[in-house]
Amino acid sequence: MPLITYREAIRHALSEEIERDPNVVVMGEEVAQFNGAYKVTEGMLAKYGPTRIVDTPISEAGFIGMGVGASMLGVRPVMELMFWSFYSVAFDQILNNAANVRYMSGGQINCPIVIRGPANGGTNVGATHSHTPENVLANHPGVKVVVPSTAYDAKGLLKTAIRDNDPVMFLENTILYGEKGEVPTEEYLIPLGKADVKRQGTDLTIVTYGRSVLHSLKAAEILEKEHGRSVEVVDLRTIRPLDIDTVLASVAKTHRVLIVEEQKPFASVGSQIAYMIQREAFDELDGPIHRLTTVDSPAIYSPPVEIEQLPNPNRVLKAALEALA
Amino acid sequence: MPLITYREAIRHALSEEIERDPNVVVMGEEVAQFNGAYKVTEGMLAKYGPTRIVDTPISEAGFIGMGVGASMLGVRPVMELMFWSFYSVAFDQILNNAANVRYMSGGQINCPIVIRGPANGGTNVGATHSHTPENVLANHPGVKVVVPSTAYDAKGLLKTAIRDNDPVMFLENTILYGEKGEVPTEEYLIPLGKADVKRQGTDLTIVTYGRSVLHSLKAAEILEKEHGRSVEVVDLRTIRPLDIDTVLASVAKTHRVLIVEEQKPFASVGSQIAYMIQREAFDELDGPIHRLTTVDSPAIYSPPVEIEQLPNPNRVLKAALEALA
Amino acid sequence: MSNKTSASPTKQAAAPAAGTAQSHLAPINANLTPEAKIGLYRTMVRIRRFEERSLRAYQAKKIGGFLHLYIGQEAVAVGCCSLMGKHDHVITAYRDHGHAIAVGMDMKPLMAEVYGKVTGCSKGKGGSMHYFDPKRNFWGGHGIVGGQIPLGVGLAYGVKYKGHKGSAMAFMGDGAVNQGAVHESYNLAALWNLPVVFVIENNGYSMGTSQERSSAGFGLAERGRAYGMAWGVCNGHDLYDVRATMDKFLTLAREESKPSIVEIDTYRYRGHSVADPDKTYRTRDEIEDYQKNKDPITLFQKALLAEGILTEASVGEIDTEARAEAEQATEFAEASPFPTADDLQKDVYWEVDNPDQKTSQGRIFFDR
Amino acid sequence: MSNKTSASPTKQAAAPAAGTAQSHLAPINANLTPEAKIGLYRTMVRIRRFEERSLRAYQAKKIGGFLHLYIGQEAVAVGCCSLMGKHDHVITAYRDHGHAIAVGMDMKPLMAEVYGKVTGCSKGKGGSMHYFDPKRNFWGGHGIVGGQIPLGVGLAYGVKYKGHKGSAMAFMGDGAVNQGAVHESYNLAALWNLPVVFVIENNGYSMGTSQERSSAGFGLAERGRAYGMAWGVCNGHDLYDVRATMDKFLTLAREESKPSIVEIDTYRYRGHSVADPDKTYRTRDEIEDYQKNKDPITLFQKALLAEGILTEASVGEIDTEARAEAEQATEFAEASPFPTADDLQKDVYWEVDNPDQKTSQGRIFFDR
Ligand SMILES: Cc1ncc(C[n+]2csc(CCOP(=O)(O)OP(=O)(O)O)c2C)c(N)n1
Ligand SMILES: Cc1ncc(C[n+]2csc(CCOP(=O)(O)OP(=O)(O)O)c2C)c(N)n1
Ligand SMILES: [Mg+2]
Ligand SMILES: [Mg+2]
Repeated sequence: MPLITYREAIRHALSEEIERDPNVVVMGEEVAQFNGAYKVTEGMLAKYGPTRIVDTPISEAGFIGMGVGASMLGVRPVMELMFWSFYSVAFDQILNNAANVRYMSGGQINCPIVIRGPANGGTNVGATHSHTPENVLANHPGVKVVVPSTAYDAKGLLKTAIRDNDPVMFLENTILYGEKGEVPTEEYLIPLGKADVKRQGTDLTIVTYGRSVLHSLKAAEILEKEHGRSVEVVDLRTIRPLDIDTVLASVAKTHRVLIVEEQKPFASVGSQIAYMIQREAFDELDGPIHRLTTVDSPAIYSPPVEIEQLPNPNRVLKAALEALA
Repeated sequence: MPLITYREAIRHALSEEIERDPNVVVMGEEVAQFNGAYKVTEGMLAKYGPTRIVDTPISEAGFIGMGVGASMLGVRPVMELMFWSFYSVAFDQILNNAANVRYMSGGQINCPIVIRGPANGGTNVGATHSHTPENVLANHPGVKVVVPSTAYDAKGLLKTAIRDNDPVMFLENTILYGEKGEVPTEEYLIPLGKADVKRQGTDLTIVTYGRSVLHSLKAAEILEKEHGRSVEVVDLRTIRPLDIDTVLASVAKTHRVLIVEEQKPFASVGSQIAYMIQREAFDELDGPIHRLTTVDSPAIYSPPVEIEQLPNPNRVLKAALEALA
Repeated sequence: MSNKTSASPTKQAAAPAAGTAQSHLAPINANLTPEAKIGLYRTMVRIRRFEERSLRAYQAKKIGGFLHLYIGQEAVAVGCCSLMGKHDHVITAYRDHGHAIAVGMDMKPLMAEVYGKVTGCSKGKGGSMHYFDPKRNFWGGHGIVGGQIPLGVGLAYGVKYKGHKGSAMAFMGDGAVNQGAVHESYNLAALWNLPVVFVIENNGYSMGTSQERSSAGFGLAERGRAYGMAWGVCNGHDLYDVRATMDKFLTLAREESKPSIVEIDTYRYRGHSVADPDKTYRTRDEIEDYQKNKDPITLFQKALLAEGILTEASVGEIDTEARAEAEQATEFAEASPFPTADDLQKDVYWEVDNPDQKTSQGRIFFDR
Repeated sequence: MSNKTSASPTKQAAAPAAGTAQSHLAPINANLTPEAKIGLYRTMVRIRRFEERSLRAYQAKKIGGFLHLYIGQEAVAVGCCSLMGKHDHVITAYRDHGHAIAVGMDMKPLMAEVYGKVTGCSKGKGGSMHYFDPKRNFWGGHGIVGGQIPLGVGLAYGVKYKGHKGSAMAFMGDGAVNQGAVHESYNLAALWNLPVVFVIENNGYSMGTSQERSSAGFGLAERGRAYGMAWGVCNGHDLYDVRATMDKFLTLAREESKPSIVEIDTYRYRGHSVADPDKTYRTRDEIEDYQKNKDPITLFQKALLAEGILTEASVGEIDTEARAEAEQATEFAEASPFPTADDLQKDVYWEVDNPDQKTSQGRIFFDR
């Protein structure tokens, strides 16, 4: 299988779906002429033209809302937020309109829209640009939430998301854009709501997603080599729907859990997972569920300190050893 | 002690603080000439004049941001959101500006602003008007979050919030506005971050806040009378800071926990509390932590069904019996 | 700090002033058949009787939440929606009963909806603020002030993308114009030449706040100038004028794919919602002046009587029928069942509602 | 669907056109002492040398995140901030180095900040986008496009509330004008007569998007008309013109408490941020034209040489000093320590930082 980047994988997914379905439109700030702030859409304007690849003004509430409206008529907009952080100005359009309009209309409407872009810290862009809103999004019934960690997952999940008839929030990662992975040339889809056990193990389950998967895998390797401990790494891939069964199956095997996430701790995705595990597998637990999150403060700028603020292999290792203790 | 409504208690707090500190300004849609959409500020324009009680246009991002800016200069705005749900259009101003400006400036600025208004379901106003954003707010370090359940608490906490030098999100409840409680005539303050054990008990701890406290107390009564079970009801009162010690002390006594909240379940305040309890008091637990939330869908309009969607004494009773089983 | 703007007295007329005198001669009106004119009249009467009936139901505590009545504004929705063709779409705010009836919705599901019944147009999930009928190109019914406007631009985008000759009318109140999303929408529509008509139903107040206390500057539609957009104003008490003016701007949308803002002068007789005591911010006299001298139904009735199209008898008949229809709708609503708790998690996700086409796995609802 | 607006070519000049010819005669400029003029010149040079030095540091990978250079726009910040009195406040976006130096901040903490050092003006917590100096009435440095504008209105509100004769200058780019919060701010300021000057630094592009591709209509400042607000445009390559124009609108704010919008024509030589390859959306020729013919430093230098205030020698000296200062700032930054993980949870809450005045209880940080 060819090795391609996470960025290319997303571009391929967008391109294939644009070619497959004339209703698919890619839209956002700088996606066309500038080739994308993070070059995800590079070359696409030249290939597909300005009707399919559309530059917008800096008006996230306006253009996301517009996309939601167009989706009600059957257009399938794939909207890029240059950073997911900018959902702060489009919150109402996403979480009142896209999430609720089906319900409020008694099921008469559906919004086949995808909103995608990077949601992560670690690039020293400070407090306002480093939000990871998957918990906030998933808190709202009506939307689906996807956070892929590899090129393979990103492509297969994005294609599914674009075909999905519900609004899908697709959270990428600027740091992962350059990461390479094996991606088949033939078409494939990955269903939403299916976790992936990225590493098998018996002593500890690490439940994680997004870039934290990579940190967890590195820590798991060290744990095996240097500490002789066998760690299973469950990549959730999708936050809502949530494949809790795969998590519970792993817990039933290891009896110890560490959740690793790039969220701020209070009411994070991890807190929800922790609640569910203890509620549904209480007797399987040999000790409390541990959690490793971003250190609880706004994102710091200072580059070396931001590394320490976020999950990283060292912090995961330390937390795993505590969870195993 | 005189019996006054929750609404009056808030009005008294506002009035006393306006009289005490010339920098306090009350601002929001319809707070002045209309006397408040929910009449919280009734009579205040007449008494304090248009410099202190200020009507705004329907521009939540604009006027909340304006309040944050004014607070940086030492004005102490108390901003009313007619519904907390409307934070959806002011999200960026609240959670990027008010929450982060201190951090991004290295501590040079503080924002002594209070944002207050009702945040609750139960009045058949549908999906867009029934948000309970305390989890979303508390997820963001930099803000404090208060959710009072009684007239007494509302007054004492709001006065503290107005004097607080950090941004405080104060979440009231339209249904509680008419509830009466004993409130002393002499001045008092309640510190943020102090839970209140609203009922003592030994068999089960109900951790709750806001209107759910009332449902929990009713259920506790029935549990005692009809089931002979002794339930302790811990009212968190403040979500951030959080008095986890009082919760843990109660758990150490009862060994069983039910969390009751009006939140949507995914990544709710309750999930955070559950995570913390199992993490810090794992060995005290005789069984999994249970949770009762709003049924996981957008808020329904249909009045009788909305009652079933939200926590109510019956649902609490049922959940408590399960937690006790 | 005073809230007074230096700019304008209440409801400063936006230039160019509405020229209603000749509106009945505009081809869009002159070419109407007598039946069509009676139809327009009837629709206004039906809206009013429906709302009066729903008000009684509210007072009898049959209806929860808010009830925002449209009484006094009927000519706006009826005038605008009477111009709709196959590819013309409508979206509005919470004061949506008039638009719903004007696009042709039946009273029964509308009344059942405010009763919160499963037979309601939104299955009791939306309530008064959230009427929808996509089959009639009616996209709601929205509660967040100004929040529907980007959706309206999206409808126009969809029409254009699909290559249809059509339009979207995005209705809002005078208070909504100060929401940021509305301005973003103006700019997008003007920049991309989207076939949308932004319709401002200026009834003078947003809840208790008069236009002069909420909006700086002179005209509300005139703000379109800032975006190089066409704009106009018209007299919302005069059905003919609404149609004549809107026809112009809808044609601009359909034929040239150009957006515009139209400000329609109107008035609501009732409080903001039924719960609004409506005593603090306007005078009895002001309300009565509108009721006596500018009532859109009375004015159109007079016009049709003068044209010899209506008679005293047919006026009475239409009214009786409308009352009966509202009464039947109420009976239907009363007799209908409520949804049950089992319905709560339906209509949230398309996929859950279409299990045969399900592609996702995993848990999608939590804690039930 | 085309993105092209029918309205205007790139950077359509907003009428009334800038009349720079006489700006040096305006009293606010004519009354300047030679020393003051040299001071203004020096500040522009210092900004440029600071930024060039920071660019080298960025290229040497000493700086993380974004670095948005102001090179080419110096006359705007210097012209505006040179007019500040005790009660005049400034807030801007992420392209904030110029404003920071213009209000009088020292280069050392600025350079240390982009290095992420604890000696930085924001203790390494803010970075390039988040310079702050409240003691000099400089309120940042903000990253969300348009998000700072309501804060700027709030500063004006605070000035007015406290009874001061002052103003707030709220700076934004040409791309920011299409954010909803900006419009809400316009309306609020105009409605309440707040002493704010909205300053649009129109450098022609928001990232790779030209004004004609992002903003419908003609002038950006002219949108003020829609709110009944005063507005103006000026030539941002001419320091005298910036001062003359801004003086007029600042006086309007201070003396009459009236808001205004001023659009300042300017240009950035570098990419949007250092990472921007800057090749797709504008021509080399366009950039060179600005550098050769409209450079604000060169133009002002020429003016002062012509006025006999600067000499070739003093020009060289000022430049040498500015370079040395930037170099020293870099040494200071290099030599300074980074914050530590222990600093992460400082400067989040006032109360945590002032434990002696603590009134809250309970846990305020989680999972540490
Ligand atoms: C964002 C938001 N803010 C506030 C409200 C509360 N609210 C509902 S209607 C209304 C007044 C709107 O007035 P206008 O736009 O003139 O419409 P009208 O009611 O006159 O039809 C207000 C303030 C809301 N629903 N949404
Ligand atoms: C709400 C929001 N959307 C998008 C961005 C990403 N972004 C940062 S700067 C910028 C361009 C702004 O251009 P302009 O306002 O003209 O200012 P300039 O960079 O030219 O100084 C964009 C799109 C952002 N920071 N915030
Ligand atoms: Mg109105
Ligand atoms: Mg620009």
